[in-house]
Amino acid sequence: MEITNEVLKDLHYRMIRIRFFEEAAGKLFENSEMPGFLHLYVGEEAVAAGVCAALRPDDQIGSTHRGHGHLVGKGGDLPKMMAELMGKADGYCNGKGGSMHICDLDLNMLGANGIVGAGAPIAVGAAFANKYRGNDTVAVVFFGDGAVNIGAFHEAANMAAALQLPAVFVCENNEYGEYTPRSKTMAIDDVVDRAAGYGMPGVIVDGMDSVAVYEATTQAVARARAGHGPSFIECKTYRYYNHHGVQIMGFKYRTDEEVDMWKTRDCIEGIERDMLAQGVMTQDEIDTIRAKVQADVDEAVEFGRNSPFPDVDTLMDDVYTVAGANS
Amino acid sequence: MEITNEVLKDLHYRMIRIRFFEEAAGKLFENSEMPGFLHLYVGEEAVAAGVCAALRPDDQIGSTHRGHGHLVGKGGDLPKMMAELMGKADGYCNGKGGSMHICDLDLNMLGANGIVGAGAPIAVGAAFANKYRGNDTVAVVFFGDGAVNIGAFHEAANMAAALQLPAVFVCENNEYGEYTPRSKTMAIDDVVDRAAGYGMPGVIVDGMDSVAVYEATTQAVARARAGHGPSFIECKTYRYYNHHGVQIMGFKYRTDEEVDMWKTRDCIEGIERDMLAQGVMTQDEIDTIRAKVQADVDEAVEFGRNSPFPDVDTLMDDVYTVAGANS
Amino acid sequence: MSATETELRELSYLGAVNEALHQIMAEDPDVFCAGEDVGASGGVFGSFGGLQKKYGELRAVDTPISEQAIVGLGIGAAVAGLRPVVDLMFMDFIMVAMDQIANQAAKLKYMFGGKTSLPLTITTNAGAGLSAAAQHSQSLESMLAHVPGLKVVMPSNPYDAKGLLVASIRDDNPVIYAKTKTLFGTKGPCPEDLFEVPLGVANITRPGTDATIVTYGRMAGESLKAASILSSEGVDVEVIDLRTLQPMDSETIIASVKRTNRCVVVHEAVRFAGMGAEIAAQIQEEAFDYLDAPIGRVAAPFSPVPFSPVLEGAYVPDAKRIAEGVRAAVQRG
Amino acid sequence: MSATETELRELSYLGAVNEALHQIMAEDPDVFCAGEDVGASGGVFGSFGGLQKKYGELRAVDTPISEQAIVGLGIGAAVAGLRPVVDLMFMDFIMVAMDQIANQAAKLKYMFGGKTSLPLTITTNAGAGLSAAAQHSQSLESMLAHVPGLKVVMPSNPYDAKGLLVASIRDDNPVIYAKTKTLFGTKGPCPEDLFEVPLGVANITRPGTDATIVTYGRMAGESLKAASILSSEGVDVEVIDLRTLQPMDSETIIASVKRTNRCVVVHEAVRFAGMGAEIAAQIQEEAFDYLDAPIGRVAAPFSPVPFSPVLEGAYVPDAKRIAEGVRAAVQRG
Ligand SMILES: Cc1ncc(C[n+]2csc(CCOP(=O)(O)OP(=O)(O)O)c2C)c(N)n1
Ligand SMILES: Cc1ncc(C[n+]2csc(CCOP(=O)(O)OP(=O)(O)O)c2C)c(N)n1
Ligand SMILES: [Mg+2]
Ligand SMILES: [Mg+2]
Repeated sequence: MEITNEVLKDLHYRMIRIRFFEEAAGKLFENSEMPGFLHLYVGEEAVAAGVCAALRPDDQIGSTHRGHGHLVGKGGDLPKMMAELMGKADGYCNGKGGSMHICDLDLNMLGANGIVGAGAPIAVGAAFANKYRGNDTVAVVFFGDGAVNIGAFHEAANMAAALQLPAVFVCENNEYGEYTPRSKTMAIDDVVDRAAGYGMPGVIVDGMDSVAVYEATTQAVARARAGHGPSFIECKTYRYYNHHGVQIMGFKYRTDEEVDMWKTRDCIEGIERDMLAQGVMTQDEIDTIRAKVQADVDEAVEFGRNSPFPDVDTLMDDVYTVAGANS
Repeated sequence: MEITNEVLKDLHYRMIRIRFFEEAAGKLFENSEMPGFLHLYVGEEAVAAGVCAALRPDDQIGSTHRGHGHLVGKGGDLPKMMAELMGKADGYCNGKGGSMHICDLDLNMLGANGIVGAGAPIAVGAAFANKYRGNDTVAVVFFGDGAVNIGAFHEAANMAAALQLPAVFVCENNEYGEYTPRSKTMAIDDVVDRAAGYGMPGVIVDGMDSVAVYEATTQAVARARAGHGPSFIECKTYRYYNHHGVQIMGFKYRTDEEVDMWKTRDCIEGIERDMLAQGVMTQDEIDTIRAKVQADVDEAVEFGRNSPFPDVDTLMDDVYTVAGANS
Repeated sequence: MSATETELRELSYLGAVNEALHQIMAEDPDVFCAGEDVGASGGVFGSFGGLQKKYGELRAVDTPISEQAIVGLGIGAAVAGLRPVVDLMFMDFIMVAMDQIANQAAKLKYMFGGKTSLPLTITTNAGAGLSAAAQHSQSLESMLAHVPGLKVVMPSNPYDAKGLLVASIRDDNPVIYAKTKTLFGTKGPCPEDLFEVPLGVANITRPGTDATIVTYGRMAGESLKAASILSSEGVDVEVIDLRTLQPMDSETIIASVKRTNRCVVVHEAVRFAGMGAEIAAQIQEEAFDYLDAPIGRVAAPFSPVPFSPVLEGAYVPDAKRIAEGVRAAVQRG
Repeated sequence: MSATETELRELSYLGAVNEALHQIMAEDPDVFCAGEDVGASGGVFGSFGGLQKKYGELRAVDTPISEQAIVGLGIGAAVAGLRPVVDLMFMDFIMVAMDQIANQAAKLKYMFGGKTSLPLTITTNAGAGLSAAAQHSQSLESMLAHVPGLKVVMPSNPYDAKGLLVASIRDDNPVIYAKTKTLFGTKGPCPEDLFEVPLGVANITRPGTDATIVTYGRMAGESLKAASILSSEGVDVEVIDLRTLQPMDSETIIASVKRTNRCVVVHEAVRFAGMGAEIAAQIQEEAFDYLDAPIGRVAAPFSPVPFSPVLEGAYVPDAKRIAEGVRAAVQRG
């Protein structure tokens, strides 16, 4: 598969957009400007970027508790995201959802989800709608290595296979569920070993390499569009920060060596090295893009800061859709 | 593996005990002497018999909605069973449980279960208790091909593998879940294809052949006893009667040819043919056993008929265990 | 019901449900049904009969035994703009899919700041009376009515069964539509055309002056029977069939109790923390000065549903016990 | 609490829970803990801290993310004679395992005709206040208290947190033991030795004559604050901390209301079909002639829990709103 320069630049852009957004969110969180739980995507950017770059705008993505990366990857609006994470009125969800429920249905990002595995059946429902309508839209299901052990994931994967739905299952295997290593919760070497049991093709890709993720996704999506049913992609990746927040947990469940080893394989450094080597971008061009994205993120932070808290009178809005007044 | 004459006779005895019990229950049901839902095991006797013959009394079995065969196979008391199915006071559960909740904890049969798949996590809990106590007792989990698609089953299988528990997963694959063929609900050829995904060894056996089931179970149980964790056995089998009741559903979801084909492979006829050919039993001996079991079943029916309905005053008994008054 | 209904043809409760599905699927191509045995076999109780034959495998879908994924299928399809009807065979099985129902379907709209509607109907079958024991006989409506974002509907007769199902499917919110198993065969008048019984509007099925019975589902019929018994004793009872538990038509209840000054709530579910508790709490809040007696509750005792017909018969409330409950309220000074 | 307790050392709510686990595991080799992150890391909130180090991997088990199998593990082990403590990190996640809890654990004994006991404790964490949004902030106790066979416990202070946990683990029935997240750091007197606070016995935390507040969990403290506010206005409020919702200590409630003649029920859960409904219904049933005002309810409004601190603050009841509720009851003629 030929990877054009445009694709490389696109992947790079998506990744730094996620990285800078997440770093800024982490700072706000540590600075107590952001309430609640925050599950940062830093380290895993190649997955969201590689997948989303292979999708069309009408393709849907189902997400997880670690969902900012997915939304940024799909083109999310940074100011609206930042405002939402800060619980502000101008946020994507008017301050009602926060980090764990951030969504943009116009971008076909079906929402982060606070319940592990619960996003999978919902994304499969979107895949069903695509098949029902006879269009060639595809739904991608993101989930962690821990989520693979929960019933909802299993039912969703089997449902997609049984009904031959246009879905792609993307496992973000970062080898931990919170503070518990995968070896304690599974007796298999690779998560993808489960794919055959659903009757889906499955591949392992380097989840620190956005190009590899992009290629695998492109193939899986083509298969789904052609009506040949779902596939499974296991991305071996790693989160740099803690399960939630930045460095807030006392219990040391990973060695420094392990974290450092993964950082040497950083997805952004990697693609920048490759692009420089191949002459796709110059260091100046990279710096310019970085500066622009950083400015966008800074602006998003300011937007979030300046946005008012929601009016208390909105508390009871949107519990139900009122007939004739559907938003 | 050498199969002794005693084992053959034992398997045969367990199977006719199940068959005659179930045929009698079916008649009572059609005769409106038995209330509620009745899921008959007829046709699948080789599975319960083959598994239970390979177990020790202290080994536990977890069961399903189609649980009579499992309890009879484990040595269940026929009069108490029949009384329970008829809702009588002398039944196993004092008339409170009926067909879908019949159990004998003294025989380590942990109860039929009305919720598909829900028995699996419970049986895995029993397996955990065995490991916890450091004994070499094994828990067997029975489930249907339909149950493999429900979350509870999946979580239980993975839990057993992750914690390396002494469990054996026995799938009774009769190719239907109620009126829906397996091909509509799974995209795999054999249910056992899921075993590898849990990190368990898996085998397919002829579920109409009690010897084959016995051999596979013996191996899996030995593995579990030795502390090497769970295994998966797929038994290809068939139910002769309808999903529930005997012939009560109007919708024809299986062809007569299919049913007849499976009946030519009947597990009881098969073992009798083999035993006669090998000189293990004479026709007279077989007839004597059959007559004895039929007499036992008839007696159970009479016991059930003569047992009184439970006293209405017992309605609120046993909702809770009262301290000091634990039964 | 209006006077003209005496001219309507009779239909069974289950027939009314099936007719509603056929007609609404003909009208709206975005409506589809999915669930275990919903397709080829037409559903274990027959309510989906004929749909797959008429509308094909994509509009009457046989699914795996996967209650969570069945509800999720409905949620995702609804967010994508379809109008799914997904089936959970027994109300007890709602427990298996409770996360998708209570944490997902009910909350998505709110968590998303209103940015979606969720036109999802979940059909199921409630109640005891078939000797189906503790896991196939429950009435769990109070759990569901406690969840903001859900609507909960329990029709008591063929007319309502049809009209409420149409309204549920056309509603833009997740609705739990719970039929009562023991009512499947009961017949009653029901229009042939597609019509709605609006959600949230109770039905005074018998006007009366001496006491109010508030009820729904199977107990609506038993309560009318109790009202006749009491009528022969000179007690004139008003019977309110709620039809919808969430939203609840509190106005109709309160107005009635302000007239009759006495009230008994009747349901098949367990009494403790059942709907009767909420209804009683509301009445004493809103009509405290009108009450001549405590609001009574006739409901199931605090135990799982027993299997044996004898025990089950003692477990489920009936006209006799309802009449006793009303007598206690009426006789109180 | 007795007078001697002033001499007790102070312990945090979470510390009390952890101490109870350490001590009961030392005492009874059949007790073990299992759940996500329960082992090596000591639980996400630390309540299982140090157990695996002391008792090993089989007695403080790290499990997969599999709430159904976690509860099932507890059920099977309990039937086999052990005394499991299984953890579901957030009360919201109970929805994921609701079948195992409500259809299995709660009903097994009854369905089996009494032939087993089920000494299972399910620990979890309830309540809003951490900006954790709609799926990590719920108080779902009324759903659980509606299920025959379950017991439901919600401690409000370190003393009760320890004593009720010990009683829950020693109880032969399935018990849902729900801590309140916002109370974790609060300190209070707590004995060092192993002791029980019996299940089903309410605690009158403040005697009073003018009105009764019935409450539990986080709202127990807020209610005491409200009582001080009201005291300065000359209103003397009695506060009852239920501690256990199932079984409920109705006697203590009724006796109190018969003395004070006015009552407000306070909880963090949504009002509609919440515990307040059951409590109000019982009081008007049992103390109708003693009531001088309707029983009030102060509870969350009918919406999911919002994320933004401002909205969440308006959502969760506090001392001010409780005081208003009591004033309304007291001022009524
Ligand atoms: C049903 C459920 N159980 C537990 C949790 C708590 N929890 C949140 S994230 C998480 C770990 C998820 O691990 P994984 O799926 O690997 O995703 P990762 O965090 O590694 O991206 C857990 C246990 C939850 N949110 N939902
Ligand atoms: C959670 C749940 N969903 C649906 C049902 C209804 N039901 C009872 S048995 C059954 C089919 C089970 O199929 P399988 O597991 O293959 O077992 P078999 O009946 O073939 O022995 C279904 C769908 C149920 N009891 N529980
Ligand atoms: Mg992970
Ligand atoms: Mg089957």
